[in-house]
Amino acid sequence: MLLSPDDWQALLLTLKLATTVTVSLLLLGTPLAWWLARNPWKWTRTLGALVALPLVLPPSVLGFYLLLFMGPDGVIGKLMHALHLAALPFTFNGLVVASMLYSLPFMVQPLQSAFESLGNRPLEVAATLRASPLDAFFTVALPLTLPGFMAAIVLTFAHTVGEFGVVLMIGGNLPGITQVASVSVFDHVQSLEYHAASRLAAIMLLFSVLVLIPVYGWRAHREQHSQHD
Amino acid sequence: MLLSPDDWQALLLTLKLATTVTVSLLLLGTPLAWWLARNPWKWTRTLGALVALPLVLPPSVLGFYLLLFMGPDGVIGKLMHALHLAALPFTFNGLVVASMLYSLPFMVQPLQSAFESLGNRPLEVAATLRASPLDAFFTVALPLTLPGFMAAIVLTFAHTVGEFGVVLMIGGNLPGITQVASVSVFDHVQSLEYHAASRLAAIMLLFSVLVLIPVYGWRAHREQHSQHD
Amino acid sequence: AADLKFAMADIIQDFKHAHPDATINTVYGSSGNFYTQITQGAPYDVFFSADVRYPKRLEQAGKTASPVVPYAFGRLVLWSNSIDASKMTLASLTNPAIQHIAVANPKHAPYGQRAVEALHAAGVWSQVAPKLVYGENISQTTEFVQSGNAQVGLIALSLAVSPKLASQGKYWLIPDTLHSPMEQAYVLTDHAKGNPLAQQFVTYLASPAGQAIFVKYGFTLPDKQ
Amino acid sequence: MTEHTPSSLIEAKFYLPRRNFLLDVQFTLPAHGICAIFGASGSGKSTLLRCMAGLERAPNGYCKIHQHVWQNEKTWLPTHQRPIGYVFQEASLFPHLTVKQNLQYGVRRIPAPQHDPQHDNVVSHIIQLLDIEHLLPRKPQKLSGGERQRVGIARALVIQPQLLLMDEPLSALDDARKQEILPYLERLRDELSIPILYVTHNQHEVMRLADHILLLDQGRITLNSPLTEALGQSESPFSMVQEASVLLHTRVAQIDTAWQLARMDFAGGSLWLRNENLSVGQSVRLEVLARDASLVRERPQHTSIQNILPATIAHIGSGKHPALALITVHVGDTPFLVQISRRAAHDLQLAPGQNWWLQIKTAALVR
Amino acid sequence: MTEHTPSSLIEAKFYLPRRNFLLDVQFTLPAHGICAIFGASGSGKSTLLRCMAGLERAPNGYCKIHQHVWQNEKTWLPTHQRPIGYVFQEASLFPHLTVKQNLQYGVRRIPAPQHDPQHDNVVSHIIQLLDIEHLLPRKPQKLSGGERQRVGIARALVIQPQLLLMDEPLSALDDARKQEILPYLERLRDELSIPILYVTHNQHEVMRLADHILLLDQGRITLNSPLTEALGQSESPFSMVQEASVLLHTRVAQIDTAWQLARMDFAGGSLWLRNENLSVGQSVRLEVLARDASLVRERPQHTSIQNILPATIAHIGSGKHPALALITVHVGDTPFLVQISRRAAHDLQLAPGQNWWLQIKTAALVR
Ligand SMILES: Nc1ncnc2c1ncn2[C@@H]1O[C@H](COP(=O)(O)OP(=O)(O)OP(=O)(O)O)[C@@H](O)[C@H]1O
Ligand SMILES: Nc1ncnc2c1ncn2[C@@H]1O[C@H](COP(=O)(O)OP(=O)(O)OP(=O)(O)O)[C@@H](O)[C@H]1O
Ligand SMILES: [Mg+2]
Ligand SMILES: [Mg+2]
Repeated sequence: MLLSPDDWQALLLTLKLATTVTVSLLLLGTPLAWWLARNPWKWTRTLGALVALPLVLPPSVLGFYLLLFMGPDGVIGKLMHALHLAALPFTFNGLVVASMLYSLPFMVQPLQSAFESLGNRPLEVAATLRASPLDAFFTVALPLTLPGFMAAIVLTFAHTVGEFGVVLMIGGNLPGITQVASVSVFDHVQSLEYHAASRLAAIMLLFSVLVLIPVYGWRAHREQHSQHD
Repeated sequence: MLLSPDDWQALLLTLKLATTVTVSLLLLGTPLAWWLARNPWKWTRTLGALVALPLVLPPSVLGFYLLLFMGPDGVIGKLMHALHLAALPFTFNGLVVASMLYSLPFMVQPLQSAFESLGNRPLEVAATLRASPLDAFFTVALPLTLPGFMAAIVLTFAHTVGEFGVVLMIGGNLPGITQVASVSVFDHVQSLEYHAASRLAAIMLLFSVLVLIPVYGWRAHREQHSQHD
Repeated sequence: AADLKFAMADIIQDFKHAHPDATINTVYGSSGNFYTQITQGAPYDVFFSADVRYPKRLEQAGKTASPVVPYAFGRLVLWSNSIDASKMTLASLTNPAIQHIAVANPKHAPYGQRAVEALHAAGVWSQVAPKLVYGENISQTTEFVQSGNAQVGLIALSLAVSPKLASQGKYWLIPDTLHSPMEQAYVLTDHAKGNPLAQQFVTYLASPAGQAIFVKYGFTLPDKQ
Repeated sequence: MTEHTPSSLIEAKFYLPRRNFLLDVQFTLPAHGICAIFGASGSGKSTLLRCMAGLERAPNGYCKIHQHVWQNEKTWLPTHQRPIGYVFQEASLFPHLTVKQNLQYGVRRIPAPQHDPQHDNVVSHIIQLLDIEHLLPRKPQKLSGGERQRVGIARALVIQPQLLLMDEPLSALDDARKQEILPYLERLRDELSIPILYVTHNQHEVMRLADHILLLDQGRITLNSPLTEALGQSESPFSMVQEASVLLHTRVAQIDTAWQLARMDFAGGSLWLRNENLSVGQSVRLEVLARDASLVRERPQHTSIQNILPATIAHIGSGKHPALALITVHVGDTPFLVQISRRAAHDLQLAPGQNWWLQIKTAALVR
Repeated sequence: MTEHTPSSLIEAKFYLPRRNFLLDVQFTLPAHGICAIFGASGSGKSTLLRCMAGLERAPNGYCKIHQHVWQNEKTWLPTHQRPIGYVFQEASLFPHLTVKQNLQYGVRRIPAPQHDPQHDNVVSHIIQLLDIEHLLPRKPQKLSGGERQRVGIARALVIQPQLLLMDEPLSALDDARKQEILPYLERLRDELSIPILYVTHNQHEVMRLADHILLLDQGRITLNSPLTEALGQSESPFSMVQEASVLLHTRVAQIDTAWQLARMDFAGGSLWLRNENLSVGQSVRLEVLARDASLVRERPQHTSIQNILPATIAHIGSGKHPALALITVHVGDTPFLVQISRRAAHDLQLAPGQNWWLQIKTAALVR
């Protein structure tokens, strides 16, 4: 085997995390981006810039603040407790929540810009053909903004795979639970185990390519859609 | 003063770095995104996914590899030496190069998707009105893909401000040269100086808002452009 | 090394008293990073590490301008800001009320490695292992405890006695018989060649005034070992 | 299909201010047949159609079709719940779907109870009629302008709407294609009794298709009347914008197969017309342009003009151009308009009550 | 402005295969006046125009205007270097610019040597003519369909191109607006001697504007000839797709101000026409539709028809419909076409050589 069992475990965990975060953000970010792009109030779109603010903080610092908020004395921690939910720090769910917050702009910004360029006409046509707004979203707006979705998915997925500052703080580096591959590579480098680090890094790249290329292949397949006469 | 002189220095350095990186990436990423979006070869667009790959590596690991490449024994280091150029590691220029590599996808992906949705017609019209391709790019394509540019600029700027793993590795945390605000906040947190960390973080957020909102205000001003009849 | 941060701040202050013109910049971070950076020509003059192995590796790589000099031994404590740690022992960590115990990453942080050794030696490893959460370094380990997410942490004595933490919580010193000695060392790098200030600084460290500061922050001096 | 009882009406009222424009209309139309919406560029035709479709929300508006309220103070039926078909002024096909998928898009979404078992036939008939079969697998960006518009029309028709809103559907088409599609629209009107609101700026299309006319001028309705009436009044707003003509409701009385001619009877006489798939007994509307009619005192013996009818001058009016006079004559009870030069009217000393022969060239009658 | 010597030609050759279509044309046209490109939907009209503009790159193609080679084996002039104006089939205004900025876009880019000092007047004249002054500050998405097209036309005109390519520019406009713009296009043609390639499917526009006609059918040229010739041949491909008519080149000989009539002389006779800003001596082209002409043996005395000319039957042909005959008659040397029913031709025993009276209604003559 090229990698230690721990590294394999970390890799699988990474894929699980990145997939969970990307899918969750797709579900959450799409309506948000839609609202930001199409709300008639002139400054709504500017609000969109605010979702990018968490990015401005260094990951581990953001992680630290999240740890405070999610801890037993933090707002979120108390809320979770009041709702009889498990505490988030040092759990996979905590990682998901933290990564979502940090990767949110990578999902929202490209989608927002794609939705802004869409225009009303396609949706109007869909409505005259009996499509409800939701139906029209899926059958018209989504295919027509596919390049934007691809950009959003690629950025979110790749960023979640590579991010480890926030993850480290919230996750506590627990093997099999919160120790993702990015942390493992980092640990290898810190321990001066350069060979192990390079192998894991190479395999992370490979996996990411394997995940991203099919997404893109699908897009290439439909490339002509985005061309106008 | 709210901040120590060192922190102010770091903040200014951050703004300088983020601005330099954003502007350089705008110059570099725009033609790249244009080529990726509009090259007729079907799979070119898929190549676009590859620019996202550096993201997959944890920042400090990427920084580690960059350091090896740029160091005296690395490929780039030797090349720079052969060209009688100053070595990159532990210099501001080194930071710029490293941050550009790491933030490239945030510039390229949103632009690529915006260019893909543009269509040929506006450029054809411009050509019939005597606009050379470059002229048409600036006077037609750019204004029509403004939402994409905004997304790209916001993501790139915010990410460069917040990123510190790569920066720490390549820059070496030299005050006034490579010690940017994100590293300072990190240092404060590491030194358990939470008040100083929070103050600096808050001011970073504020500065970023001040930088990003005007960009967006401009966009809100022109919002009606992206609407079609 | 983050455990040195507070002691070093005092030392530099004193040193500057003696050398008013000297400018000294300190950079704190992980030994692994510094090792890589110094091998790639980073402009650092003196490299302090909580783990003597990193300066030694640097010496092997031929990037040093002096022998590796041990300056202190670090000590490990149990620390908490929510429970009275001074009344605890390692055995109390098995208490079910304690859900998370913060330690530094044993893969590369010396405090983490010694913490694991101590837990083994105390015979509580198998019970507490599932409760461990790993900070990347000793600062993060402390943050886990400070934020209340871990009830107790195994951190550096130098941090526990520092002005930042002394008022926040109490500690119990883990007997140094439970782990191998944590030898800390420094080395002058290639870059220090031709920089007399670097030599002056390390000379000051060995002076009684310098040594007193180490002691104040809970370090054991090499000759006391 | 809804019966067209007199109560089958389209009632609407919209007030929609825009920066440089105000749509302010209130009207009641019969909810059957074709209503032409006619007016200059920028007069608000498209905006009115958009209000009907629910694409534009005019507050305090009102819209009721066949007793179904689509909009009033309390109700707002969103566009996708209105059983309409809409042909946009620009074809607006979905660029990500093939022509076939564009057509299927609406068909798939027809509510089940409205689904007609014969629907597949209808669809393939429409496809054939608009000659788009060979385009089905293509993407819209690979079509010519006229092809796109044909697909746009087909897409609105295949969903079998209860109200068809068409915004200049034929203006991108060549005459031959127009002539091919017009009969189908007539059939839609006659057989399916779908009411159609039809925006056009082509007078021929109005004459050919419309039962009713709504004239718009700067966002206001200047005329709302059955077409026949609008044509009768020589001073109505419609006569001011169109070429003078009358509309005859005729019946095919005889077919001369040798010469491919048909005799069309109307109240007061009959006209010969070239036979184009007519059958005896069929009702046909004929437009007779005033400029195609002429008057002569004595019936000419050897003339190529086949239709010469005895007529009584009823009224002498003026035409749109100062050189022209517009004479109303009666053939039996049926009025005709004759456009002649004022000089001729003067030279011939025309006066109401005189009897003249009305000449109409066979060939000038176009269905 | 370029002289139109006989050598002023547009020569082109394009071969452009597409999945379901092949454009395969080679032609030489006079580089002055208006050349109508006529053909059914999908016949390749827009594609041909795009090749001329350099928007479509047909390999091994050839394109030369006024001795300037735009495309051959070695040369390829990109679109923005071709001195053309292009009106797209869909107006295609820049959505991010106001109407005014859309107009200025091209003006700003006119190469300095081509800049005409009187240009500002030209621009404001064009703006006035197309009645878009009040639209100048608006964004295109706030315009109606017809308004957009008018701006699109203006945008192509204001850059004073040396070749104007117009793709169905008027089809979105109402008749009144068309009538207003047509004279301007005529003036462009006559005064500026800009050659215009004009895609249309409206026969009236062809008659009114074109000097030359290019007929396209499924990507191939089926006719390339001066319009007058194309109309003369009753069996030419053009007569198969259009309504039979003749084009007369006339001169205003007399104006009757009392009756607002004008006498138009042509070789062999004269016709009365209503006077619309005509002045004596002016050359005017008249289209006389075959369906507006009739024949009568004896000259009628009291008739509203003002134009009755002695004519000799030259040829008896058949019309497009089996009920119709198409008679060629000569008035002096000028041929006219008369469309009558075959039954009338038979009943009247028409034969070449006979002398009849040709009747043409004044009012039926439209410029
Ligand atoms: N981009 C394209 N790719 C493939 N085929 C195309 C493309 N554009 C047009 N076609 C096809 O080429 C043929 C000619 O198209 P063109 O647009 O030149 O027709 P046209 O004569 O302008 O018709 P219309 O009067 O309807 O505008 C049509 O059959 C059309 O479907
Ligand atoms: N979205 C809009 N915002 C503001 N004004 C508009 C908008 N759309 C159209 N208008 C204006 O409203 C008026 C009516 O437009 P509308 O499209 O209804 O005209 P129309 O009768 O359909 O004309 P056409 O025959 O040219 O299509 C026009 O003056 C137009 O400029
Ligand atoms: Mg309209
Ligand atoms: Mg076309």
